[in-house]
Amino acid sequence: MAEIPTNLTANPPVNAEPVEMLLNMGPQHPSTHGVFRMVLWVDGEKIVDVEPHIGYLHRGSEKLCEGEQYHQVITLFDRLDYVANFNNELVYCQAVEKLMGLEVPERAEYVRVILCELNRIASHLLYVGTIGLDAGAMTPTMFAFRGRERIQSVFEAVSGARMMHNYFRIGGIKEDLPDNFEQLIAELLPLLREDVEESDRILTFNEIFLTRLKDVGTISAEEAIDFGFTGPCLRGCGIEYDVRKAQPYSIYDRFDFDIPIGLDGDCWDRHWVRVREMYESLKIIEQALEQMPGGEVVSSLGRRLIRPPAGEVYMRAENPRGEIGVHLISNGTDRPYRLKVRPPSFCNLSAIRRLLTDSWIADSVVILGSLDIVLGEVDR
Amino acid sequence: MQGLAPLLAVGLVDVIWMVVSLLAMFTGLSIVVLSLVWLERKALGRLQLRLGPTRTGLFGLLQPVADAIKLILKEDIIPNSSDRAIFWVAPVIVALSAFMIWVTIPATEGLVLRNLELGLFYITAFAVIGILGLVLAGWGSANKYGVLGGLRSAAQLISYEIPVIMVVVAVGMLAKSLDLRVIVAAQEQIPYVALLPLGMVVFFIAGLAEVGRTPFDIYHAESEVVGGPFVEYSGAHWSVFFLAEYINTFAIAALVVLLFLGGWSWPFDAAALAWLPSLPDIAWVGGLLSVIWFLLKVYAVIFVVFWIRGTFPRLRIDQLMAFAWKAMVPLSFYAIVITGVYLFYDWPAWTLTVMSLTGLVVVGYIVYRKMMEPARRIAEIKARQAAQVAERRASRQAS
Amino acid sequence: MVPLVAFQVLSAALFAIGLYGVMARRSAVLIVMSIELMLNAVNINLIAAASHLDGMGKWANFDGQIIAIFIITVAAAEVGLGMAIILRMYRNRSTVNVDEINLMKW
Amino acid sequence: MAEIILGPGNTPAPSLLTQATAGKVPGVITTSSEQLFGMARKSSLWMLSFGLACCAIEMISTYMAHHDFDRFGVVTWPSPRQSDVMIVAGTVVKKMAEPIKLLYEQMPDPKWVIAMGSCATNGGPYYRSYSVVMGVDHIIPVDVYVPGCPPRPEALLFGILKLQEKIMQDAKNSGR
Amino acid sequence: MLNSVKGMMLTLASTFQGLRKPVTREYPKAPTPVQPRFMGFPALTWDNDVGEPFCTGCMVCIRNCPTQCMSASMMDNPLQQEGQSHRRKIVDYFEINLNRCILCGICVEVCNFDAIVMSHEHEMSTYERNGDRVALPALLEIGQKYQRETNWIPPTVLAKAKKDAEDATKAAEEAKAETAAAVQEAD
Amino acid sequence: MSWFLFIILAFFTLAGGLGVVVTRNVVHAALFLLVSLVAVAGLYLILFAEFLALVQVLIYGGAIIIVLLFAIMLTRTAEYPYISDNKQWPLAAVAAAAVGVVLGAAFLDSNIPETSPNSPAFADLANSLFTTWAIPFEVASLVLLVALIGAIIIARTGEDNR
Amino acid sequence: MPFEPSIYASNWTMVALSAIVAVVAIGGMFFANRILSSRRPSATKPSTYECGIEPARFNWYNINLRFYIFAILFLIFDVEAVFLFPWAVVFLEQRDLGNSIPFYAMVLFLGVLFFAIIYAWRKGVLEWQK
Amino acid sequence: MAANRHAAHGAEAEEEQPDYSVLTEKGLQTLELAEELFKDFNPERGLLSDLPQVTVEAAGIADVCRLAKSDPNLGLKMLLCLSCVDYEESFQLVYFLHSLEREQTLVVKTNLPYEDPEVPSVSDVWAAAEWYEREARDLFGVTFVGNPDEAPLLLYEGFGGYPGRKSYPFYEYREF
Ligand code: SF4
Ligand code: SF4
Ligand code: SF4
Repeated sequence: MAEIPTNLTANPPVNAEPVEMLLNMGPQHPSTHGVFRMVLWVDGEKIVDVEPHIGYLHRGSEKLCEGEQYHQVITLFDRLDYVANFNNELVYCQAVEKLMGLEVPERAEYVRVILCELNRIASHLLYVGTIGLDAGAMTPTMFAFRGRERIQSVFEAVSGARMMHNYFRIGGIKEDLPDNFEQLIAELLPLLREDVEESDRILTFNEIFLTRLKDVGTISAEEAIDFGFTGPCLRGCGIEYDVRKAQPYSIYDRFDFDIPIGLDGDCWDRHWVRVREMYESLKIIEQALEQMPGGEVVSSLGRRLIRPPAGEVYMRAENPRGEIGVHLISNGTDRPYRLKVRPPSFCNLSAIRRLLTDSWIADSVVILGSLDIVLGEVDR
Repeated sequence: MQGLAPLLAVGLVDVIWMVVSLLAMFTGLSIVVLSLVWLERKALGRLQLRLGPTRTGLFGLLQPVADAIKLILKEDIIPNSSDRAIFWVAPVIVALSAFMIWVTIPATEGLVLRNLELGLFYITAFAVIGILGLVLAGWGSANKYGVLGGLRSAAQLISYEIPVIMVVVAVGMLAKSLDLRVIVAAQEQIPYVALLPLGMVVFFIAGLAEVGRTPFDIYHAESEVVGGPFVEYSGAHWSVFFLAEYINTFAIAALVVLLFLGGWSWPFDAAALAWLPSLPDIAWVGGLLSVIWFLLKVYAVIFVVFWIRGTFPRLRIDQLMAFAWKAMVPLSFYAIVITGVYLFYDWPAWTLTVMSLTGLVVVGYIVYRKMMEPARRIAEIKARQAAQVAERRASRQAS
Repeated sequence: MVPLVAFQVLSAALFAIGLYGVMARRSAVLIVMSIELMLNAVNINLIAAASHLDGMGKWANFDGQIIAIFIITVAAAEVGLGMAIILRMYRNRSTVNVDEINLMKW
Repeated sequence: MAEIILGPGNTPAPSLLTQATAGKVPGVITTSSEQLFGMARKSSLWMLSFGLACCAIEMISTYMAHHDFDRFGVVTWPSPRQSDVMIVAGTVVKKMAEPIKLLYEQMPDPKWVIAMGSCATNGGPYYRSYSVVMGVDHIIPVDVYVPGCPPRPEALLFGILKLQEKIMQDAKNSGR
Repeated sequence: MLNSVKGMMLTLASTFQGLRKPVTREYPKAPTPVQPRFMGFPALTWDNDVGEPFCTGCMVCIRNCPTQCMSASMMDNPLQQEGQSHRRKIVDYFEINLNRCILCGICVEVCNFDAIVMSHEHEMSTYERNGDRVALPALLEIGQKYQRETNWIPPTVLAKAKKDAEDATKAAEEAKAETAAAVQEAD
Repeated sequence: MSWFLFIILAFFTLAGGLGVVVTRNVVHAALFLLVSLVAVAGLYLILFAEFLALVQVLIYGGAIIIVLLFAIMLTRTAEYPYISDNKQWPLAAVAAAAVGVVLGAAFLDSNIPETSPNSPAFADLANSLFTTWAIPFEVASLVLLVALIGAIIIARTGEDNR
Repeated sequence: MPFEPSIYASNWTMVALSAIVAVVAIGGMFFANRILSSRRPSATKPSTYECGIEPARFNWYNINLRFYIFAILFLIFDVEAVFLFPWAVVFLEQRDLGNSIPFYAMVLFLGVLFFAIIYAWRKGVLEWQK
Repeated sequence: MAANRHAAHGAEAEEEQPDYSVLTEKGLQTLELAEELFKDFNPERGLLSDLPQVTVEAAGIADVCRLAKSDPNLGLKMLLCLSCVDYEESFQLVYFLHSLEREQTLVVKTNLPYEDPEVPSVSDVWAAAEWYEREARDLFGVTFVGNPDEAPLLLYEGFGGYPGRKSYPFYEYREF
């Protein structure tokens, strides 16, 4: 057998690189958080390269906003980052208010802050649930959603909807809090704290969870800034940047709260920052409830058609996922001329290639989970 | 009297009896599987503060039945890129191995199909065949997730097979037999869990991995490889895998009970039962009681399995393999060595317990340290956080 | 009953099949499989002998079985090593085709 | 981009047995067996885990402890091969239309589709968008439309009940 | 290990809790009560005093709806000619495609006649794409149900009453203050 | 009865073996090998060598086939579906047939006095294995060790080359 | 236990039958599925599932060599188990006969194999890092 | 409309100077620094509500950004947002740069012609820019010379037109 001469040119090249496999994850994949899609080049269990694909939820919101009146745009903003609806409404309303130079009644500001912080908790609870699922644990999800459900029922009592509230108005809020709000929130807060604590206890320091997340998906602070990270993802890298503190909007300068930060910028740090943030949000809510004044909640604007003066404005706020920015251009008509949103998860997600390369296939899932993206906002 | 005769000794009537008993076994196992499915969903439900199935039959008891019927009624798709023969054969191999080991697993003294002298060896030998089925399933469906899952399953299952075999050997040494009935009988006095807790822990953990349950369910992890080797299977084929998985879970639980928890032996002897209103002194009553006792133990073990499933996230493949080869295999070696030494030098029983507990604690501590090692920075983070807070407070007070 | 010679003939046939495989196949993996067939033929022979023949001299009647165990052990080692070599070959040459492997150039 | 197929929803195709015995076996037997099958089908609706947009969050809520889809026997499976129901929860974007169609195709028969939310029903708030499919029924046949934006979990549960009714109705009809 | 054990204890505790008191609400048997403000699908209200809808068909809501899911037309009100009603125009035809409605509540906000409410109806699954195109009679029916269930009082009436009451209290206070002043003066 | 069993098992053994050497799909070849080996285990059973039968299933059916499958997956190339025999296959067939015939004839011709099949007790076998055969037993461990080390070295250097 | 041919025969017949019965039962299930299931074949239905995307080129997946080394390890230890099982049953018997060779032989054997693990460990093949 | 042109064409149409007093001291400083730094690129100062703004030539945008990022005084290490505005006669790209240390944002604007808008890519300055640029290319048809990825980001291959532009119509919804 051995004496048969071989014509090597007819054969595959010597030392041919073993071909990598192309693995497609998404748009329908249980752990791509909606319809994100990534194409992984894997070698064995290692990821060699990643090609992210977004746009499977590109609904053209920015364009649609140009066709809606100012008060109708709020409904579209509700649906951008559909886990943090109040926060989205807030930043939009503030942008228009800034454009119009409108003062918001004190009480309305407090109501807004309380609801936004509740929504932040709800959003982080969803995150805890999904990271649990991604890492393979089901029960934390259930615990987390128990808390979410409680928050949502308070939302329902306040705004009439569980998710798409359309409650904030330009210059105030739609109507005052319901009469039993105090009682509701007094019931809610201890339960919520318990839910947060339980989902924290079962997950954060669990050994397996820790080994899965620690030192995975590490990104340095410089790179994170380069990619435009904001929110918990940036704070996980040890940079203390929070719009609520850095450029306080609304009435955030009146509260005493800390900005949790991580150290290494890995998945676990991001997780930890979020978990701590929930406690901080609870703190803010408690303070806000204490300080809340009475009075009107709708500004003098009333039900008039909103026609801001021509001009341009950029408003930013801290969403659960990071800094959201609204670049609003008005030409004096009743519809925005151009509305551009700076979605936090868009920037956070754009680093996915850098984060995933050279990690395990199994890590891709937790890394993606720890970025906590919401596709509605990424794709708009 | 050796020679041709014995092979002819199995007459037609015997064969028919055997077939009947095997069919009974099959039915029994199917019912067990249904009960397990129900139990799993209910237990997980309660664990997660919800109800689990309630609307199909009383307490949702018919839920697994409905699932089973529906699966049979489901279209069975064979993907056209798959290797048809392998795609067909794989579930059969898995189910075959799952079913065949039950030939020799006794439910009580008399309730066993055939008692093999080499029982434990037989079980290990046929359990290995099942691994093949999973690899072939992944391979045959020619799906990337499937291949990935198949490979993961192979790597995982073969790695955890070693500790299982070793611990089984250790138990065989203690009982001086590979016959499961003898092993149970040897535990009349003390169940082996008291002698060899190490063995029980290793066997249970490796057993979890063998049946691919959380935290070792990486080969069919939904969030990663969307079902792994089973991704392309539908309808009846898929339900065969499902069946096999649950039969295997049950088998592992049963083996834990048989090897370490004293099987069907009661913790108290017959005299303790004397207070009962004069039990009819018939053999089958005692048998029935011991079967019930056995089943109770098995279901308790299975509940622990579900409980673990409800608590833990899953590991990553490299961590899993490292755990198998760096913790489980050395531990199982250690189990054999200490058992051997204990038996050979006739040391008192408690020495074995102490030795095995020592091993367990040492390795457990090392693993704990290793796993918590990345958390070393957590304290640092907290300190940094506190410093920052203090600083901010100070600056605020200053201003 | 089945006489010894039946097993022996069977083993001869299996051996021949394995031999054919070794000679005719081009894929190294398949050659290893064929070698396994040949080893099995030998084992059949050994065990049949152990079972049909009484012990002779210092040989106990089950020594055939013990030798078979050792053969299986060696076969396992052989597969492990052989496959490793084949893999190495594949990594270098991108083929497992023995005809195309010029060992001299390796 | 998507051609319009307006289907009457999905009805299970008759099995070989029903085809073979059509008319030969008393209707009572076929009807009752079909009803049994219908009952099994309706109480074991496994769902393709698949969420598109905001509605998906409410769908997940429906799975969770407060509403507990598991009570109805609804569980999720990640692969279409093992699922019976596809809940299209969210906005169907043109880019996503092809994958949805393919996933639907890959589900084994009998299968059902629930369009959850106004987006999946007819475009909802995005009815003027250039990139949204105005209703998932442009691509695949839909059995039950659950209105709302997003529908409350109760509304989705109600949709499941409606689907169960439909399955039983189909079973009755096919037995005849 | 330690934290794992803690986690297992937590789940065990929750098992017992789950056995005793699961958080699940058994939907068809015991549906979750909706909050009073809950915004279900919009419906039209019925003026019980006069026996006609509040809606005049003025199309304000239709123009403001972000999804354009409503349509309506108005007609002269026959009852007004009979002198029973103060509305000169009344709705003739009204349709909402509830499948499209996104429950935003803008229509309610902009309506000047208290004619439209967000009812508590939310379970409206259908088998057809346009199965929830609801026309006037059905809308009124839903609205009436809502009115019955919540003892609905038109918000303007409510606001007016509130204002009146406030005025009254203010007047009373003033009067009181005056009397007090008078008393003081008298002192 | 035992002839019947023997014929069935022999059939599977040979058919599996033939499958291994003629099939074009390597994975199918592995499956055929599995069939053949399990049938051989059956043959051991009718020879009363139950321990050996189980060893056969454990080692061959389980471990070796898995290793083979792994190797196949590691080396799967585009050529596999078209894998063919080399050109001298008729020659090989003739040679193999000749060897088979000669061996068979030799066996048929031999005249060893045989007893009826008997079985050693498992314990006897075990005792003998660890007393009489203790040295080969130790050597076996060394063989295994060497195989492992060799495999690791070979496979790892192969990896470094990439 | 003395060798009892009839028990032996019935034991292994049972084992063989169990395989046959299992295959038949599974086959019956497949058959029932075949005739009872509702089928609606279509051209795209059997296409390979890949998260809703048409499967991309399928270069055969070359698995990591790690997997292979684990397979070898498994093979070696499996073979070892073959020796362990008989030993487990008899070494005490031999000790009682005054022969401690089996015990020490096995200790040596285990030692050698444990060395194998240590070797693999030191070589880093258990680490999975590239 | 007039207002837009006003904003778009900056100083030429500008009648009254914006009121720089809304800027904080830091903001004013930033503005001056930036003007100084970008003096090769015809900077025009301006104001975006309360943020300092500099308008530069399109061709120099990449260099401007590089300068802005590397300059230790400005330290604008972060690209917050890149938005593209269609003024129907021209496009305007608005870069929001942010410095974390100084907690100060600077807006850099550049105008592009409506026909064949082309601008150097800043994706090698900030990694974040890559996706923003691809998005702007998808929606507005602006070409970014040097952006490594050619594939559409939000839209799919074969989508006709640039939906972000004002000239792209809304979808005409028809109920069916
Ligand atoms: S129907 Fe509403 S909630 Fe549902 S996906 Fe559409 S916009 Fe989101
Ligand atoms: S509901 Fe109100 S706004 Fe709408 S048409 Fe009727 S009266 Fe006008
Ligand atoms: S609630 Fe909103 S979407 Fe629904 S009809 Fe009223 S305005 Fe239209």
